[in-house]
Amino acid sequence: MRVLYFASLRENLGLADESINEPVLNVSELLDLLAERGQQWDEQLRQNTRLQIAVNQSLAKRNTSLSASDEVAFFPPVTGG
Amino acid sequence: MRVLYFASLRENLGLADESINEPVLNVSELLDLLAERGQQWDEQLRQNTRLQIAVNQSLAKRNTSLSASDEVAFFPPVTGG
Amino acid sequence: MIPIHISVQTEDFDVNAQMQQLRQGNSGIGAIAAFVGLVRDLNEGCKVSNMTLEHYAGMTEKSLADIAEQAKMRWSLQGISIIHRVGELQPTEQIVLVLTASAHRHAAFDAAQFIMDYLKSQAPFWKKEVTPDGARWVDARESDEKALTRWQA
Amino acid sequence: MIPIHISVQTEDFDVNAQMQQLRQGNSGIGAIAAFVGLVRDLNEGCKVSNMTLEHYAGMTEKSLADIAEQAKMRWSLQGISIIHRVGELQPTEQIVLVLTASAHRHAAFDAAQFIMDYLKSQAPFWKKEVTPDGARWVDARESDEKALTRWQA
Repeated sequence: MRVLYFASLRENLGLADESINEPVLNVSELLDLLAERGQQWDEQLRQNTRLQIAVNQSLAKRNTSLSASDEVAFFPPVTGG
Repeated sequence: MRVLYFASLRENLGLADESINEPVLNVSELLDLLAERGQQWDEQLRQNTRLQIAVNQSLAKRNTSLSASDEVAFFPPVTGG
Repeated sequence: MIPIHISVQTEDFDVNAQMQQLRQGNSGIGAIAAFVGLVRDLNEGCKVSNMTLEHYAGMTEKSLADIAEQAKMRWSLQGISIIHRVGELQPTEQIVLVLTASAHRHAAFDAAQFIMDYLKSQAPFWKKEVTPDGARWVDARESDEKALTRWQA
Repeated sequence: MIPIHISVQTEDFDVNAQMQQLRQGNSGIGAIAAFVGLVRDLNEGCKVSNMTLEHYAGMTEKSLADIAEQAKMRWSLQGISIIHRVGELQPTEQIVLVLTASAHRHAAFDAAQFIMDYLKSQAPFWKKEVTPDGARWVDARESDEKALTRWQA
């Protein structure tokens, strides 16, 4: 699946997008997987209580299920308008 | 004092403005005076529960006091905007 | 002192130009709410071919200035414009413009709505429509009277 | 079917032209509410020299279209336009435009406010400001989250 990072997350993780091939059942499992990369990833994503999630460009939650063709995005609270 | 009539009142009474020289203490007394002119005046003004009143270009009530130099206006509910 | 612009006029108005005038030299404005009222070609089920707006000259300007002043007291605003046309108007023509400028959107939105609600029930304008059945004075809507209650709580 | 116009763009927009487009050929519109968001030169006590608006291309359009669709379901509207700019913007520049057209004013006002409230807390745009202390991501305001509750009662 494709994973995207925006705004401060993109900057702090030093990554805008990547492909994840490991099978994960839902967003929570994807976050567990990414958190294994180190403290920065754990703090910015898994432990981040204000983390916003979109799956296939719709707002989603940690228990939203995922499949291999999904597009998942992580970002901070939005500030447009 | 100067008395003005607007919109449907102006049309139904056939008068846009006039001078009243009789002394009246408040709007109610002015309405009593005008109602003596006949049924049309009584109905359009004194008996009109939706009658709007302005004294010196500010919204007023039947108990608002009047003096000789005042400008009094009678009109139906407003419909601008 | 914030700019307050009030005008009762027969001429049409230009929304862009009015917005520009309101913003002129003020880079602290983050939000402008606007309302434009238009002549509809249908009212209460009747075709309207044109309309005449009568007003109480002098009191209209006073009344609009007073409403703007109340809005200024209630919200943190950086500018207010109210333009209301009078005379003969055709369907689709602009009748009224309200602009409110503020740092943030809620003040701008609330103030614009407050001004329209008070204008609708207190400013001395009257509409007379021409329909296929002849000319008629537009009836005041009870809902306009009720709209004020939300500001009086 | 009412016209719904959504655009995410780097170019500026013209309020008059957008209003004209929304009204085109519809003489049943009696009310247009508009909101324009502008870049302020001051935010949370800091001078802002310019700002960059990042967005999630694709999801922004989808999110705005979805918000417009919800507004259409809740109110009797005759047209909706939402334009949001992205890229680099200077103080006093226009950021966002929301237009809502209806027969009567309350639907237009409420829908415009609803759209702005949802846009502010759900559409994936992020502001980064340049201040004398360097660049910083703008913090989301808690009040924007709270603003949604009035529509969820």
